[in-house]
Amino acid sequence: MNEKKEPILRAENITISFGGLQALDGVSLVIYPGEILGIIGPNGAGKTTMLNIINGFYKPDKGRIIFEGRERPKKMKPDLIAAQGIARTFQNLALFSGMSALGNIMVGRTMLMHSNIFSQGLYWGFSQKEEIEHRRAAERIIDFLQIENIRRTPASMLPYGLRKRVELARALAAEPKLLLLDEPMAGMNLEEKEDIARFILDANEELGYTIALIEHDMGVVMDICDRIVVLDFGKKIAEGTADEIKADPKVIKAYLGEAGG
Amino acid sequence: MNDLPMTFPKILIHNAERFPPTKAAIREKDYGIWQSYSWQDYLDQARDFALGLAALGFEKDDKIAIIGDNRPQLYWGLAGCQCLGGVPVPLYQDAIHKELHYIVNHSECKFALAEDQEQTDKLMHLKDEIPRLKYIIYDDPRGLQNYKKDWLIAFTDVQEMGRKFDKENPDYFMNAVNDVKPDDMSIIVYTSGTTGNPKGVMLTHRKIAECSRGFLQWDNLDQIEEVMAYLPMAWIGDHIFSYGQALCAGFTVNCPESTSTTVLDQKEIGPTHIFAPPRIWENILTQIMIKIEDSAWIKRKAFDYFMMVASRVEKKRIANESVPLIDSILYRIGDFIIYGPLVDNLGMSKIKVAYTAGEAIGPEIFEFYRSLGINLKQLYGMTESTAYISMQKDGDIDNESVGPPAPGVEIKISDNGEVLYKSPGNFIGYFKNPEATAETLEDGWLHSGDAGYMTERGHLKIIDRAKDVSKLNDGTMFAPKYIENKLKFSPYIKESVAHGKDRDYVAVFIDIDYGAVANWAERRHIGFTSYTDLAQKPPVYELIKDEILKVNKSLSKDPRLKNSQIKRYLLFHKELNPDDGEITRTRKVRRKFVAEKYGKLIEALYTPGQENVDVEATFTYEDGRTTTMKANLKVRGVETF
Amino acid sequence: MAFFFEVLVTGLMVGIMYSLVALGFALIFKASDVFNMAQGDMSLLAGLALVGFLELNFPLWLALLCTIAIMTVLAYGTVFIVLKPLVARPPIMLFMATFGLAYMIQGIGQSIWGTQAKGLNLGIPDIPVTIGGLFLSTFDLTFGAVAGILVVILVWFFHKTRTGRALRAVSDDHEAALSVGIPLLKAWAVTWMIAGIVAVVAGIAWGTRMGVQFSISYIAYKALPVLIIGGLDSIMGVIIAGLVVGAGENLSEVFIGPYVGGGIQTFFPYLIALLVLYFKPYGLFGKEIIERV
Amino acid sequence: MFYRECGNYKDSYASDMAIFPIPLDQYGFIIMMIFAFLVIPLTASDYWLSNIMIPFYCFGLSAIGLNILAGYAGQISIGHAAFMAVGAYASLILYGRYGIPLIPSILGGGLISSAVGTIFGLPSLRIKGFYLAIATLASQFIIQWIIVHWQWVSGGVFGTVETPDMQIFGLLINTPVKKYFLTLGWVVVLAIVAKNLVRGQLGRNWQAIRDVDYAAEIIGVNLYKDKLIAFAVSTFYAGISGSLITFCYYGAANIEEFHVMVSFALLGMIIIGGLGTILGSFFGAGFFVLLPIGINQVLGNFMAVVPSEILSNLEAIIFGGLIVLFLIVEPYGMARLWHTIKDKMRLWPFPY
Repeated sequence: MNEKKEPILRAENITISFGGLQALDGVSLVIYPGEILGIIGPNGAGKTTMLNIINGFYKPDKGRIIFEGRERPKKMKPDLIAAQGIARTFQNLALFSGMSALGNIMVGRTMLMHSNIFSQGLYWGFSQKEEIEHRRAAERIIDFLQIENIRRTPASMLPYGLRKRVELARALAAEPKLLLLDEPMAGMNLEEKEDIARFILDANEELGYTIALIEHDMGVVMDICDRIVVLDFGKKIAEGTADEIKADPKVIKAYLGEAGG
Repeated sequence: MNDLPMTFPKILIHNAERFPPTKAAIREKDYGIWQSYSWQDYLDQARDFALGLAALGFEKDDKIAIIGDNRPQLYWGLAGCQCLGGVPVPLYQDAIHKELHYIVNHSECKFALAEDQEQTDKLMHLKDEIPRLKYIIYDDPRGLQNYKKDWLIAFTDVQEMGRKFDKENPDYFMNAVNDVKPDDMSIIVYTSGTTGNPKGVMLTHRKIAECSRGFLQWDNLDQIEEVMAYLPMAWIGDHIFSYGQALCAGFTVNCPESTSTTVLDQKEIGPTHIFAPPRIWENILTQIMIKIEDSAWIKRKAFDYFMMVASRVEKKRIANESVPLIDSILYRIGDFIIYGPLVDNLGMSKIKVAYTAGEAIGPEIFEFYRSLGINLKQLYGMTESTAYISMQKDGDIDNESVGPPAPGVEIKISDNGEVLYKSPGNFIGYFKNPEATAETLEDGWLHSGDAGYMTERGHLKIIDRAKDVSKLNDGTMFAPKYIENKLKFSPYIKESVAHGKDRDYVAVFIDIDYGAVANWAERRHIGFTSYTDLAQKPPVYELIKDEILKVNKSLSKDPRLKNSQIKRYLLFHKELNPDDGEITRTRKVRRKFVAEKYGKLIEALYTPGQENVDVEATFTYEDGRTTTMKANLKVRGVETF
Repeated sequence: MAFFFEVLVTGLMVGIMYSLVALGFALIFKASDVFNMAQGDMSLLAGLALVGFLELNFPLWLALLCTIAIMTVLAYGTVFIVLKPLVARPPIMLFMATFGLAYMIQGIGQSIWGTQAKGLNLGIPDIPVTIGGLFLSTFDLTFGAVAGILVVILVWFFHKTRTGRALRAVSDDHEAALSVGIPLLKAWAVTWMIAGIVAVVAGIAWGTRMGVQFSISYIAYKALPVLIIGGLDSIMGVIIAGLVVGAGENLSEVFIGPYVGGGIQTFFPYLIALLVLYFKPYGLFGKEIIERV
Repeated sequence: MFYRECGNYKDSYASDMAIFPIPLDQYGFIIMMIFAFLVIPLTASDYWLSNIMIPFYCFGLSAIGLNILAGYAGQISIGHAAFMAVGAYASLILYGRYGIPLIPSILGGGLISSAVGTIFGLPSLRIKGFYLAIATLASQFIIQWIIVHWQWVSGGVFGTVETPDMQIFGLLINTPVKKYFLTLGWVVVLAIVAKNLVRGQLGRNWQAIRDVDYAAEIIGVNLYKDKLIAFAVSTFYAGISGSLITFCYYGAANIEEFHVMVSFALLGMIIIGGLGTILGSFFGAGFFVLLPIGINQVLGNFMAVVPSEILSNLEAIIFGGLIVLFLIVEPYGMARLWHTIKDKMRLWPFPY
């Protein structure tokens, strides 16, 4: 059913290399609005690189990104790309450790806030009104992810699982049109994984977020993703629903190959 | 007094009229701050919900089951249903399927109001089994968006229907409210009962209003009070306290953000009035002890010393004797250094009056709180009497009694020592259970089932459940609850079951307090894997033995109880659990059940020389699944004095 | 034209000495990721100590030896007392710690040997000589030579000796070095000691030229731009940058200075550094760090 | 032990997000203000007012500026004294040479310093860490050189400009008490503004840049803009501070008072006081100003007059030693210690 919709993001023929290492080689993928897209593949397949290109942290050597029907200029800065509505979480946590969970989430809303420095310095009128309005929004996310009891806890003091959750909260706080999650469940136990999977599904179904995620846990990916893209050695080797992927001989080979050596 | 409204819908309307919109009727910590609702909001919310129910076909005398944590929406739902002359049936939120099934079926509920997905799921299972249950209404829509059923409706949607219904039938609401009479049934509270199926206690608007007002007058409480609503709505205590008293006085009820933040939330609010069962007071005490144990040496010593001073001062105060100057100076210092900050951290520094009710509290625990300067008092009441029988009066407190009869209450002691009473709150009867009603209510006198007597000061003293009090073989009186409560003063003991009826001596099962003992063990580098493992560690046995010795010492001082000192004990392999039927949801021990289930263990306690006993136990999970485990328990002796 | 070359060569001679100080920075940075703000003060301490020992009528060789001993104690003390507790902390904290260290070295050195400027005369004549038609100072030449030799020795040490290679291994990858059994802190201490010896030479060179006094610690500020132009972690880069800065500074002072009021050598190196950084954020020879997320 | 927080609930975000959400802290602040505005001017001697309180406030202000840049935004600067100099000279020129009223002149000094600071902040767009730290050192030397060599600025004699008499609406600011109030007024207002900035969106963005710059950028923080604003705000504070210290304490703008060692001292202050806190800036400044007096007092018991040589060396050793000690034991300085004590007091007698 998704095929009929216009994709929210279209990455065409993305190629990038780092010092001779071909990280991605002519990969194209599309993300449709409202779906959860899973990106899987063996280690070093270029999954994180793909996310880094989608949100502009890396600039591709070749290829182009079309977001909401407009081609992205070559040298667009990441914060402007974020402003277009792409948010993400990181594989190796990148929380602002000197701030509380709430502070982190409020940073997520930075693009939506507009009061100027003078107003902020006085903390008066528009600035205060804006702070309160965005605090309210941040609290909805806190409520959504059930992290009420840690909102004042410094991020550096949080246990791993909660850090991941706060990072998800920070990304959600930006109210992105496209949410990129880089291994949101890495290093979690089964229960925590179930929680996060639940939150991702809720974010998708209840709040209507479009999500692309990288995840190693096949079970989870198959369960929650509408479509799956498989990368291997910087190339896309398969794309389709969970069932199609499971049956794809190339995928099986890539995974068995990895397991075998 | 007579011109005061006597039905809760009227009281609510009265409140909305007499209080300004700036006065908070109910607050809930939500989204990080306290969201306040005025009495007008309370009324509007209840009214919209009521009319929504009407639109769905709710009629007078229909029952609605209410299940969930304390949330404004559930109180609004309760009030709304009463506006239509309906009868709410509050349920324990941790009840398992079997219990829910029984109550929802027995009470003939057509509607159910659930807090969230968890409770909705439970009710949805019932829906298939109980065809009478027509609609399930939920408050928190989280996770429910995929449950597309036309009989499953959101609270706000019901209210929306209500607003629409109101436009079409503008007079409906007031007509319905006027139709509700003071002597109409206002609620059915199911008592868990230590034996058999729960029984539905039917109470009326008048009874609840009169008892609530009686309480308020007793302690001069009024609209400025702040209370925390965190006890189960299905407990009569919460209904009187967070609903009856709140509406009658117009004071503010505060709902915590979540169960895990209750303590913090209480600290923020600083309630002026607390009503809690002994279990809560015991838990807080345990928490205090653990934390003090963890604190620096100097603080520990200061705590110990000043608690000693406080206890000395409190003994004088209770006896209405003057406190020696030096002690009163020391108490002031202690108040600044220890009691003041400690009470403040517990969120209890604004308390005018606190009650312990529902069960007997250990005298040591009671004294502990009073010595800190918290005005804790005992109250004796039952669901059948709208919790209104007797309570202590300021300036006339003692550890052991539950105070003089409340105004309008008559108490007499039957020939076999059972407490009988006539209270304005006496119930109309058990719902659909005339036999039980007849058994309990004779000529207007209610059988409490408790053994007790009136002291010289005119206070009622409760010894134990009448049927539990018995004698040892040597004729010594044996009151198990009394001994158990003494044991529970120890932070390491969570629950205990004393045995001794028709035996030579007293022996006990002990349920360790896992948190406190685990903390103790970690401090001593004792490794353990589970509750069972921890409970069976020899050092833990030694630890508990010391606690029992303290109890024996205290028992030895009372000539009547000297012989009921504890001789043997064993540490239980699991926590007593209402899901396993060993204790009730209000945490009263079901003695008969325990005696039957663990007969083998009891025998071991009374078999001289037996040091070990095997046990096989079934656990029940929340979802009703069960599992079996085996353990080998040690049995040990204790010295007596 | 000869004048130009005179200025150039003089500049290069000074530049070598800049390289020397900058080398002290680079060595420590390469080994421990610590940017040592106390490098200048180490030179000051060395100069003060040397003069102090000479004043006690120690023979030169003994005075030198004692000074080096002091620098060794300082190196070990710094590494095992100050840096050890900070090992896992962010580099910026270590940076700031060296800055506290600078204050301490300064205070202790001056407490012991006083704050007055003292002459240091090692008997090297400062007379102009003519070489190939250029007028040059023997003094500059001598120290240029000494510094040059020291630089060569250091490069040889780090590339050809076992210890040197081990030290480099530590700097390239702390964990790998640990896993092959090189004790991290010991390696750091050796590096700090070497940096201390470099500081001794720099202290002598500058002390002889302008007297041993507080302002010696400022030569560190001369070395800083050298360091960033060369790239913090490149030894060769630092040497080349030192020469470039020395020459550029001298040339600009002589040829541009008069037009703007003189004294531009105080900041001219920084201008070059800013310019370089604008185009090469990690210096001319520094390793670029690719960020991964 | 002293905290009683029971019953302090917040039913609006405005009260929850106030500067002092805990009542006792509010009272503490009020008491402090009464102390600063009434008790000190009434009781302190002229020596204390002019030689201790005024420099303490001025260095505190400067430290706030540096703390915003280094402690909050994570951009180390070792050229901060130079911006104090810019502020000092600029306001003197505005006031003395162009006859602009005093308050606007001081403000102008801050703004000009801010403009210069923003220019020197430009390298932060490309470089970070030590490279940036050294680049900021460039500002120190370049500004120093310009002030000394550009006769229009310095008047030509060793970079020294005398301050003329100070007047506000005809009121002559000539006594220590008046100067004290002039300084205090600026400091209180700017400290509150700083507190507001760091707890608002800008402050959060700065901390985000400090903690993980790439994540900040990817979540939508405009690194360039916010770093430059940090430089602008920070050097504005330095400028005002330089101007005040010149008008009210030194009495003449002298380039030697804004030496690179002062930049270092400022950095030391924020480390000892507490990186990333406004309060800590004052702790650090107070410590720095009081240290020589403290040493004097202690040594004064043993010798009649403490030689300035010993004094300055001992000062350096203690100052340096404390920087190292704090970094090892409490990297977030006295302010963190203060908070730890406060938290202990709030939880007393419980440990957690």
